Amino acid sequence: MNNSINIKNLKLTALNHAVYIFGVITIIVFSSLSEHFLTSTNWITILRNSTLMLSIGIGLTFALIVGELDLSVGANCRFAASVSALLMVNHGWNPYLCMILMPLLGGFIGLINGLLVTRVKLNAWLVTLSMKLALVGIVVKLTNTVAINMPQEVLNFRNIKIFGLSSFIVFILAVMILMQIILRYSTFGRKLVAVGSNYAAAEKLGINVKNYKLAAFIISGFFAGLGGMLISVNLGSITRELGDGYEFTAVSAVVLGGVSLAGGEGSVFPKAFAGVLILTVIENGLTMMGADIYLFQIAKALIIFVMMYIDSIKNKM
Amino acid sequence: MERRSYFEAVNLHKYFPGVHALNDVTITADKGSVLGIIGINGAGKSTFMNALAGELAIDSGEYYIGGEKTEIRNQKDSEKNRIALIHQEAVVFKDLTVAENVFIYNLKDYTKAGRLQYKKMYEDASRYLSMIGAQVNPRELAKNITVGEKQMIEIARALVRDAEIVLFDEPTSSLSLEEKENLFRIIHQLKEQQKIVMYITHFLDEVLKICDRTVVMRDGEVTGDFRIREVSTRELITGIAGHEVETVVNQGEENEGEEVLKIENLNCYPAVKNINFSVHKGEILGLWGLLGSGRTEIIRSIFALDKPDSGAIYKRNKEGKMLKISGHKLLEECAYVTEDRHYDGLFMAMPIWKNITMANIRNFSNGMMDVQKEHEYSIKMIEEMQIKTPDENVLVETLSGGNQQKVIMARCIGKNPDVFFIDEPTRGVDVNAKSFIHRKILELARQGCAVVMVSSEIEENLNLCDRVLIVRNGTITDEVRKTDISKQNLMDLCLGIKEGQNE
Amino acid sequence: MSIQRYCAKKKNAFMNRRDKTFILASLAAGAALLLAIAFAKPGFYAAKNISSILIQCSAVAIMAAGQIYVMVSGGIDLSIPSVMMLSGCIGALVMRQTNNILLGILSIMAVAVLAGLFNGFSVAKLKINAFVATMITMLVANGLSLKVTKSSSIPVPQEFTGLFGKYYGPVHANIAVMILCLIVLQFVLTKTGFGRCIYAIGTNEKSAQACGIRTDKVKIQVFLISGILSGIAAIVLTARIASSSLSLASDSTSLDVIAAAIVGGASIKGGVGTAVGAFAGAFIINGLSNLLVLFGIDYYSIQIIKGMVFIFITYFDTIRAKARRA
Amino acid sequence: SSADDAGKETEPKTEEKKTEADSKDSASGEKTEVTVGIAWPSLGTQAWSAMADYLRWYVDEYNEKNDVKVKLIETTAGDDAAAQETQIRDLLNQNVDVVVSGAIDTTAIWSSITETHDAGKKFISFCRRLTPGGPEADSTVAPDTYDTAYVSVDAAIKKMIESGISAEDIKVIRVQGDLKDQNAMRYGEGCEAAVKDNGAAIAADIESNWSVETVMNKLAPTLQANPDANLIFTPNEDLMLGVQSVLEGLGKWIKTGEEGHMYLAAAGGCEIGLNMIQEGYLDATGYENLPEVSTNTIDNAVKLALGEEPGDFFVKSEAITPENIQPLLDKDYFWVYDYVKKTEK
Ligand SMILES: Nc1ncnc2c1ncn2[C@@H]1O[C@H](COP(=O)(O)OP(=O)(O)OP(=O)(O)O)[C@@H](O)[C@H]1O
Ligand SMILES: Nc1ncnc2c1ncn2[C@@H]1O[C@H](COP(=O)(O)OP(=O)(O)OP(=O)(O)O)[C@@H](O)[C@H]1O
Ligand SMILES: [Mg+2]
Ligand SMILES: [Mg+2]
Repeated sequence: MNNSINIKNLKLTALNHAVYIFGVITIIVFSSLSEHFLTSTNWITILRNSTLMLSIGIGLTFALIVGELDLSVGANCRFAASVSALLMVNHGWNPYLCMILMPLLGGFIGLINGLLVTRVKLNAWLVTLSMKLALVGIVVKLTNTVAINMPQEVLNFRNIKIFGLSSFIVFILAVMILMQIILRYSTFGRKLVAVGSNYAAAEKLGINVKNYKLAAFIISGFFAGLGGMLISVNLGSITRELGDGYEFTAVSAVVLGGVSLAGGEGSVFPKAFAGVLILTVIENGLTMMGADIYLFQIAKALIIFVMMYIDSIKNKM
Repeated sequence: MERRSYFEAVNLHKYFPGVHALNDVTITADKGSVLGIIGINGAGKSTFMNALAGELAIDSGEYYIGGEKTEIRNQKDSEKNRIALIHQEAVVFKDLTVAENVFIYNLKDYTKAGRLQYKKMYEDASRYLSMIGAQVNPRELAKNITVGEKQMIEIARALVRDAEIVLFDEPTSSLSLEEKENLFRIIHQLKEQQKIVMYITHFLDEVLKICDRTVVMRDGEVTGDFRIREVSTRELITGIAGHEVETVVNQGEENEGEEVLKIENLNCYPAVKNINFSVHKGEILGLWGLLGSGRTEIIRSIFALDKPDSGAIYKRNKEGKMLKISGHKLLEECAYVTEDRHYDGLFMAMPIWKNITMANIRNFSNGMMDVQKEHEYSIKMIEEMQIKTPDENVLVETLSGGNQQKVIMARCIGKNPDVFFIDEPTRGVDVNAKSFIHRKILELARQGCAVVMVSSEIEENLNLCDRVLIVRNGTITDEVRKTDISKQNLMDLCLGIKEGQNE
Repeated sequence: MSIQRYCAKKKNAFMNRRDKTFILASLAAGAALLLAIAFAKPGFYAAKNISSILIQCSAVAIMAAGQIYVMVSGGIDLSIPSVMMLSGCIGALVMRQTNNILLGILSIMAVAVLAGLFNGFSVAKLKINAFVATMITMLVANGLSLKVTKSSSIPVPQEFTGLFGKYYGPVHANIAVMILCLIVLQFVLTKTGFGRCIYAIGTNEKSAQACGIRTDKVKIQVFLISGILSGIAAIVLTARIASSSLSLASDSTSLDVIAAAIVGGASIKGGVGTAVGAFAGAFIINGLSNLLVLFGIDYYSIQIIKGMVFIFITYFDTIRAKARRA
Repeated sequence: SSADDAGKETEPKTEEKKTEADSKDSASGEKTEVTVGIAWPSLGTQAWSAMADYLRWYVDEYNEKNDVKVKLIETTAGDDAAAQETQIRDLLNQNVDVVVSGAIDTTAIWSSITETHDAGKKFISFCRRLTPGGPEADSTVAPDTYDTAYVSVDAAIKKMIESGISAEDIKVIRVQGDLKDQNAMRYGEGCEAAVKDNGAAIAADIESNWSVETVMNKLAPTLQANPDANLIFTPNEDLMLGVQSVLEGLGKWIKTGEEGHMYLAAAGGCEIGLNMIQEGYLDATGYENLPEVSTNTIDNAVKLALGEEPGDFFVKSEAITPENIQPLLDKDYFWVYDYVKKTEK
């Protein structure tokens, strides 16, 4: 009797950290399957590949914390990046200015989303979905689907190394910590959590719920734009498939990490970060093992499934 | 006009669609006094307090505080006037810590260089919490604390704001005895600090105990104003209900009907341990214990709403055989009134009639739902239960707390079950409805239904139960037969005072 | 003012002046638009064109109806189009191998049912979040379709096309199937006890459980229905275009189906929506595209306009939600 | 019969699109105007929008020079085969003479071809070879993606062998465009054939979904797992940008002829690729003359409408390498530069 309770206790503790445990297991499996997996070069690659999704994931975490989903992040990322890139390449604007413009443009789109959701009181899914359609349409009209190459000034960021990592990787990691501090240790962040964990209550207590929701949408848009900025450094060009389906990848990543879709629960670090990292690791490991390209998706999906299943066991107990 | 009292609300009007919720309400209160506000369900008590708290705006009327005319249109106004409301359902944020919940209004004060000073915040929170005698860890997340502790958060919030006028909306309906005593002590403190306290409740003994004066409301109007020293419970009851209300008592003989339900070795970690009992036909079985003793959890694990670790349930089927039955199946066959109507009771966004028929959809459908029949039935139940509402199409979320409770009772009674589980049958309902519900329960039992009742009101156990099981720390420690049921006995047993009852 | 009158006025207060003007203005604008179209592009109203729109929206409407069932129960199913594609591909393969239509249809339905059960089981029993669970199914279904078709498209036999992809008199088989599905689904959802249970679960799952509704069973059934509808959509679609391939569902179809459901009045939060709404949503989306194409507007501008119109339409929904609350 | 009542109903509809003036004489009934209905799969890539633009420009040019006027009605299906099917029906309802369609699904298009023929109209398959076994298009005009990939990879491998790498040591990483896109798959097949014919081997496949970012994400681990890979093929030049990013990160973005150079082959012949060739990073690309596809399509459409049988037309590809690019540049041979000039105006 007592014994079984102890086991159950142990199980619960384990399950609470299931994602991390599973992440570690995945890493062990991959490293035993490929000697190239557990090398510093590969881990730099993994970090580097995760920057874009990490940026989008940070923003999305804020939207999810207030209990809303932003489906326009992918398109927004592409929009902000393309428009700024066009300005800098075709209209000769200052490249540094345009880099800063990317997150701002993203934030602006977020503002529109947020206003439509909070002020006109529209359904967030449809607003952001419509925004996605509209943004993709606009981008295609503007760029004529031609890839835009970044000027050298932008690419230079790649070569600035800090602790042996490219500057943009360090940058996003620093921003991640900053956002986590804001979420965890600032009035603003705490009120966002309050709004997400009990909307009606927040309204009752006279917290300006609308503005907090609006802010979350702006942040989500801002980080989508920032993702555009990172990819333009990382990739050196803005191409036409950028942003396609990111909303789903990003949602699955942060949910995998433990951010709740229902609002209130979640963190940028470690949760969103862990989710993004695990997803990147899975992708990296599978590629390294040379998984059959036809089965790649299936393998990835099944791994996510197992993880979500383990994670859900604790809800049933 | 000269203002005689420190606080005066004059000629308030508030209309909701189809309801005149406040009709020319004038209420005054003095500093250093406790004002009770009582009345039947849907009288407009909560509406009055919500208006004061700025959560809804009145349509017309005036407020005078300290002789000055003030506007209260929103929460900001209310905060400016130092008014704090402790809600009927505690308003907390489940994903924030207790301390953050307490200081949710003043997080800014704890910010230094954009960063929250948690150390200071936790210290202050413990100070405020210990001031009101609450033993809560300020670092705990609010989703992990009990209902009573949540209420303490709200009270602490009022203290933090240094409120002049403190409003309580049915604070005791989910508090333990200890917590209740504590609350009364706090109210006394507030009174001594020359604050104004207004207090809504359906428990008249509480009114007599802590209030100096009480107003009685009915259908949006103030119909009475009593000085406590000059009034008796009886007068108050007639004041509220408009007529005498009889106390319903189970007069029946101790009967030994056949066993209909048997629970064996039920375990559900951590709250439920080794539960064995059986229920007989026509019997009202009470589960009595302190708040948090795990009574709700026992019922939930019987129905497998919390997945039990081990245990078996047997139920007598139509042929009279005791057969093993799964929790889900049992739940399908019985009726279950849940403890928390918001969380797992009502369908707030649905109209009353759908709520009333939801538990026994099968009775209203033969392939197709018989909507006509549903409406007729709901109207009948609304009349019978005296649910105060314009019509049956009103959304349940607009009903007053007590009326919502009546809707749940109506739903379960309508199912005509052979086993009936009730968790807190009369939480938040007025004297009238309480006696009606009691009568209904008795009637069901007399018809052969086995009733399992969890009630935190000791009178309810005394008056209704044929047998009481004492629950302590998630196990059944004792059984009290009808002849032995007395207030003293139950209290002693649940506290574990009597010898030999401990595990 | 008398109380009665005041209350009566209050009862209508959900529609404030702004909303009222908005509704009137947009009704007027809508009427003017429809009239203008009649002059500018009378072809839009031609029976042929309307029937063409109906044919085109049939598969989306059927899938959106499945989506609405799931959404009413408080979930979401991202996998519908992918399951449609997978079952269509497998069905076509089976038909090519065996030359037996019945076997083909059976295998389409078998795949769809399996996928639906898997979704339902993951959500109801394993308690995996619906968004994630169905996304997993979506990925797996996409991957499997890729695997089984090896990227080629598979023709389906003539008889099959003849059965589900041709006109019967003036009515195309696709339209007939769609209407039949919608009637049945609408009836089940709004008129039966089962439908009531779905709404109950979407409104408050915990309460529904306490009412003795077997929420997990109902949820599995709901996902099963959405799976079956994916299968029906697959039949309709493969018959119409006479082949099965990975292009049955593009990446955006999943969002199209969700958009149709939301435009048709369903809510992500659960508890509202009707099957007929799915049809309305699908029809509006396809009709709009058709109209804009008639005006010679290019695809990407259409996307932009579509986005704006969606937002416009949801505003009606907001007003309706206010009305429901009052 | 369906064609008849389509004609009646759509009478007012004939004044579609473009110029009002043209439509007036079309009512006379003589074949002075050919209406061409085009069902694009989607115009989301530079190649497709370029072909669309060239087609439109060519029509303008054509109408100026010839008595027979061409009128275009365009639709885009957004990569949705079912939408394309209805759109083609819509086009037939608008009484076009010739349907031009870039089939999204080369089997699904059969039913549309049948329908077109039933209506007594002609069908041109644009940029796609249809799946054999069903009704055939009256004419197919397309670049040959198989060929494009073949010549490019072939040129690159030949060059490697020349520089002393033995054929068995050539290990190719093949990037696949989109496994759902049959034209894209044919690039892959072309690459594979060229590799096999030269006795080399494919070391690994990367599925990219046409996404540069995916290439970037997957290439690094693939390279680590296959350290001996020495040739990378991408089925378009945009994807080379992802390759560039990864190679730069590994310090392997080195010009041809220098120590540590990674051999690269692509397909397309657009700006990015041509620049890379000029700079000496890219070893070969297969040049697709897309404007030729467009002009031939219109020519064939008119011929078909007037009752001739023009047959099929496949645009041949050729390999562009650092060695042969300069003379071609001098000749203004590449359409991209022309296109950029035209669209910038
Ligand atoms: N938002 C609302 N919309 C419509 N009617 C409402 C709304 N809120 C309250 N009412 C109605 O106003 C009346 C007064 O409700 P109120 O909550 O003040 O009652 P109460 O006295 O607190 O009752 P209880 O003792 O049951 O809590 C009720 O008839 C209720 O139905
Ligand atoms: N042994 C225990 N260990 C951990 N938590 C417990 C334990 N017993 C009870 N709890 C928690 O305490 C809270 C209060 O318990 P609960 O409401 O079940 O008590 P109860 O006896 O049903 O009281 P009432 O019905 O009067 O509210 C619940 O959140 C429950 O999870
Ligand atoms: Mg109340
Ligand atoms: Mg309880």
